[in-house]
Amino acid sequence: MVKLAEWRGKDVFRKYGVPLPRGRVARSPQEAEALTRDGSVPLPCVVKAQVLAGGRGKGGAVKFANSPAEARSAAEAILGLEFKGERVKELLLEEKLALSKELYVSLTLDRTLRLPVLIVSARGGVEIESVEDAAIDRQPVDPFPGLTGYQKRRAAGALGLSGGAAKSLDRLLEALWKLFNGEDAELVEINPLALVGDGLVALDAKVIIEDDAAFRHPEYAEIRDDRTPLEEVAREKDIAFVQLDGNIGVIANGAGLTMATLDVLQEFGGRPGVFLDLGGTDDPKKVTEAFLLMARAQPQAVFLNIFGGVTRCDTVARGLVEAMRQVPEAERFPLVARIRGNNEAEGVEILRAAGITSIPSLKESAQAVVAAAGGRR
Amino acid sequence: MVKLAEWRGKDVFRKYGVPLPRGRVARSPQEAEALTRDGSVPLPCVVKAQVLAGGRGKGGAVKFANSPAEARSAAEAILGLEFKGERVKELLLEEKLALSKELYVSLTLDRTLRLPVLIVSARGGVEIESVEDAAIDRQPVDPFPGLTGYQKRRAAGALGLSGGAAKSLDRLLEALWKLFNGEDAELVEINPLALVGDGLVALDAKVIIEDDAAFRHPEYAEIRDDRTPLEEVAREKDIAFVQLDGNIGVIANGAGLTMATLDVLQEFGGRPGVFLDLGGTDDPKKVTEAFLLMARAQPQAVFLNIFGGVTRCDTVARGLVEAMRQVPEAERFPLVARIRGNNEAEGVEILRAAGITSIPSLKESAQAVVAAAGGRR
Amino acid sequence: MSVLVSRDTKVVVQGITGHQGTVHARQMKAFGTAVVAGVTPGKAGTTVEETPVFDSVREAVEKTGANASCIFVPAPFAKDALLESVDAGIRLAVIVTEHIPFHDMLVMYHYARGRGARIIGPNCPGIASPTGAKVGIIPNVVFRPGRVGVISRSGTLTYEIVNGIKEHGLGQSTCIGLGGDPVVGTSFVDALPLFEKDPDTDLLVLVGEIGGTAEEDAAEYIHHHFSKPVVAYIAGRSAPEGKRMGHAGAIISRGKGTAKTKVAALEAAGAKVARFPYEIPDLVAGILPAGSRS
Amino acid sequence: MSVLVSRDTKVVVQGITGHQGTVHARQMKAFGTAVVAGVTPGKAGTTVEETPVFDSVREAVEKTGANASCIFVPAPFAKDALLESVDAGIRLAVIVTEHIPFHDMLVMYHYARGRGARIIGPNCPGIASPTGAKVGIIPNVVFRPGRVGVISRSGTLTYEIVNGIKEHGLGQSTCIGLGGDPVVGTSFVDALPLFEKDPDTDLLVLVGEIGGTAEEDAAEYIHHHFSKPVVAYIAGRSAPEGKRMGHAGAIISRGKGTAKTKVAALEAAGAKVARFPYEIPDLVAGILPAGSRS
Repeated sequence: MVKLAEWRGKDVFRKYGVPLPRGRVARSPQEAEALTRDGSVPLPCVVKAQVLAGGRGKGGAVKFANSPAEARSAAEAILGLEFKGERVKELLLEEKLALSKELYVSLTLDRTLRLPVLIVSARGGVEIESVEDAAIDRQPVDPFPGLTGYQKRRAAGALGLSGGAAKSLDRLLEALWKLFNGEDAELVEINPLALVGDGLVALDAKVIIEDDAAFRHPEYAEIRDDRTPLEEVAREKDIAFVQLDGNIGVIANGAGLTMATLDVLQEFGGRPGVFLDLGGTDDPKKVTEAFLLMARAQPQAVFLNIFGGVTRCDTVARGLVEAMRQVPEAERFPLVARIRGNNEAEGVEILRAAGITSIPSLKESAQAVVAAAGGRR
Repeated sequence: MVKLAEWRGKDVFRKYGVPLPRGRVARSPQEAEALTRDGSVPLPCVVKAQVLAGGRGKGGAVKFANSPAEARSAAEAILGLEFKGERVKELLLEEKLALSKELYVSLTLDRTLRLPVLIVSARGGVEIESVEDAAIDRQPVDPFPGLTGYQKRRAAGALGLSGGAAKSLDRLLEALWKLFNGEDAELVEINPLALVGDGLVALDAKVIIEDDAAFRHPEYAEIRDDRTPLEEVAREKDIAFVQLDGNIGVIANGAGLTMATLDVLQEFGGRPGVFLDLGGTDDPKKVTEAFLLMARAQPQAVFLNIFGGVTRCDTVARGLVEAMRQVPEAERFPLVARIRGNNEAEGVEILRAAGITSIPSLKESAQAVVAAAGGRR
Repeated sequence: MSVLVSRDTKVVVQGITGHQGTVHARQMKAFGTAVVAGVTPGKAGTTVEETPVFDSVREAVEKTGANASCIFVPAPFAKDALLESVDAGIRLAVIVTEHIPFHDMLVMYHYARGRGARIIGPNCPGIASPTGAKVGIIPNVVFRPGRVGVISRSGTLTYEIVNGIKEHGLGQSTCIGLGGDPVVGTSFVDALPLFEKDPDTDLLVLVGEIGGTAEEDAAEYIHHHFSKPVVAYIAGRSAPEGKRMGHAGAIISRGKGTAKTKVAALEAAGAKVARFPYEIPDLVAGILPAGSRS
Repeated sequence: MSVLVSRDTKVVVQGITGHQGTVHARQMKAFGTAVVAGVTPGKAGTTVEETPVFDSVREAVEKTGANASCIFVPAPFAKDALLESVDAGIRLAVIVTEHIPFHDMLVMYHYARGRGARIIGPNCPGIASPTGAKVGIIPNVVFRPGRVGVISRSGTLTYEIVNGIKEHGLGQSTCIGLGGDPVVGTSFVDALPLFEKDPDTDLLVLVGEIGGTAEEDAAEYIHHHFSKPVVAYIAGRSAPEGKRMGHAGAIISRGKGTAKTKVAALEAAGAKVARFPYEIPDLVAGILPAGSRS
């Protein structure tokens, strides 16, 4: 999932013709001052931290400026802030518009209906979760034939728009629908969407692009969420890797089994730290790499829980044995293994030959690893 | 139905990225010579009459030229020719390509399936009707999801293309599909589609745009089939008007009833000349205009056959009476009227008051008008 | 009983505030049809001759229980109107509007079909049953209850023929004017099974035209699946061969589409084919069992 | 009898010449499934371990009578592969491929549905019935004929649980791994009626995960329409709350989607909910009528 920062989202909006305030990105107070001084950004303007988290306004990450000097000092105040875990490195400066209404519009997926859904509310400018259902209008949109005229009319009605403003909404919704499909978006959200005169202007932009569609969108390849160095290595090797604050490393295959493993560990008082989903592989090298990665995270004990399907037990056993050979003395960790399923007998035998016992019961193996990590927390 | 001349069709092709030979339009021998002399059209080239009818090659409307002088004399020979009723006013000069195959590709509507159909044949360069069914591959294409990859693969197989040529076909078919939909085409046809090296080039272009979609395509408003002056007047007044070579004018409402009327007239030896379909109207003025138009075509007798639905009998009667008042003495014609259906009694009474008798029987009224026009041919 | 429409049919007229919509809503009511609502965006709360007008079909359906739609909106907006009615749960939509681009109609047809909704038309006179209801614009005066079904690609020619049946002392069960556009929601082949299983229809009159292959397809269907007597008429026997739609069109129709091929196909399927419209009533009367004259 | 697959299932493997395709075609055959054809464009005329390979699904269906497809082709081509199989008349397609963009899956789902075809998956282990056939990749070793149905959003966790049922001396009627992608061809709610009417299933095990509202929807369905006992398990009770998909996602799920809401909904619907996978076999054994153990 590629979440675009506001200014990047607005670049995409621009491509599809969504009306925007005039604005520019600044990465230093000097730049903020210069952009307002030379008229690139009209005054008065708003200075917004480019972070992915919501609630910037309340959090002091949005300020107003009436002069280049004010723009500079606003930039100084915001740049470098740590906002909900993100460091502010970029600002968006935009003209402040005289608006008469703040609305909400989004397109996202309804998994139950298996349809995109258009969500609008006349109560924009606030967190939409806080708005009661009755004030929110949702319409599923069929990919064939796409957003229809009557759906746009209904949205206009729900937003209390008519005349020129309704026409402006028609164009905006058509643009969002094209964007949602053309960019393989999971979410396109405008909050607030401002009514300025009888035209609509997107004051904010939230765009999330689906990762699975990356092959169609090389343009988003460079924009990624922040990752820890280990997470980055894992990503390169196509291993799902998550770091929590516990002390037990978990290597499993498949998201469901990984989650179930964490559930069981927790039941017995274990604290999962790193967990790592091998996915489906029958390459012992990938298994070895997973263990080497795990070793670098320095867990107090490691739980290998594999149910062999595509990933066969003998493959895992071979990869594990090779990893144990490669892990430096200093990084060694206690290991509890449980390998079941396809080629279980071969895998168990390979481990046994290397001095590792596979415990077939999930319950018993989980208890063993909690003990190895130092017992209940 | 707007049939585009080859060069106009190729302009549309260019817009969608269909590969074309380099070429230019010439409207005089001088221009033809200049275009080949300055290299705008590479030599050797082909000089093609821009007429809508097929069979230009056999008909002497296509010539080859190896030099500017030859281009000039080819242009002199073709311009001004009358080809299947069309005067040649424009030429398309195009480079002559070294091709290894001539193929056929088209997209049109299959009314029974209610789907567009992709038709391909490896036997291009000849009239496709003359190719046996077994050598023609047809695939219906669903508007949702559109032309699929596997359909393109099948088309490539039917055309005997692989490798780079198959990739070229993929792009070409995608372009034609977009064109077919984007331009509201009834037909997109390339014959021949040439294989040059391992790329495909459209040597001809036949594009027909649907009239009913004119509201989406103002760009085609000026391109119209040749019409007689009377047909042009009728078109402006939204009256369907066809001129044949008989002597009985027919005014009816609805295509089916008009055709049935012609069938009956012919049965009794009449020769329909102008026929004119009022369509649905309840404006007496339109009826009057239709009659005035009919008068200008100078029929020997006129048969008015109306079944009143949207077009009510009293409306028609009023329009007719007014027309009779306005038609100049010199243009008067014998009239047989038959008005049935909605408001029949009122209509019949209005006609009676003006001295016109409505004959309720289709058979008898048809016989009457044939007699009025001078009897059986 | 009748085909598709009945006394339970409740019609919403889309585009009721336009001239045609108003006139034909009135005519449908005069026929005895329950016209329960009209729709014109922006006109909610008004009435047209006592019929309430709504902004959307959804509201009309929710408030009035409308279950059929008659669409008069101009061609550029007809696609949207149809999609709206289907999404509102309407399962029978008669589209009177003419000049709808066939590319739009392709979308409309497949969308409706995928949701179990039937379109009649576009550019058609609609459907009427003297003992049921009328959705469309066929003149009320041509009807008389009876046991003859009529399906036709024509407009006024249908009225002519239906009226001829009435004047001959016979009556109709249900009459459907399918429209003659390149893409129609209901074709002969789609309509035939409805009449096959309609207990009120003893004989079917099929009115075709030159062009396309709908009549040949109908003949094929009749031959294999239709057990009731059929009287047919094909308009355009004397018409000059029209300009074909390029060579591709010829490939699609491959030696079909003329009056000759249609008449031959229908006769081969056992239909009596009239040469002229006025021959139809006699042919019908000659076949119809004496007990089923009305 | 079993659900969706049987001894009459004839599988075409799309992407059979790839590594996964070859391996799992072999496994399906070892299970006893009739794998009658493979498809890889450009490889027509070859065989993969005696299974004939064709250029297109249409050919495969024409020549071998294949009636189910198992799709292994890479994500960028999966949409095309599915559309091809549906157009060739396949009415059950198991899509093993992972990482298919959900926008593609929307097209695939609605296209298949409109033509009466069922998709299982994508990114799923597929379906298997010990007395019927296997279409997919669930390890053969976990099965034993019996009367417990299993539906699951997970992959390996399904194997774990199905295996646990076997090791407890019980057996399965049919097991379906639905896949956990945002858009799946068959959801719990779609699968439940199949097991309700399957005479070979006495009890259903439902394996869910946190995220989405599929389990809450299933609970609703079970409450109103499902008469057989249900044992459920929800993975992810201990997982930290994942990053939500913006605010719009919250609007859609509105207080659903956590392990707590899922467990509560299922319990309210009468299901026994296991806290851990290894509790499932005991719960099943405690409910299952003694006579229906295998």
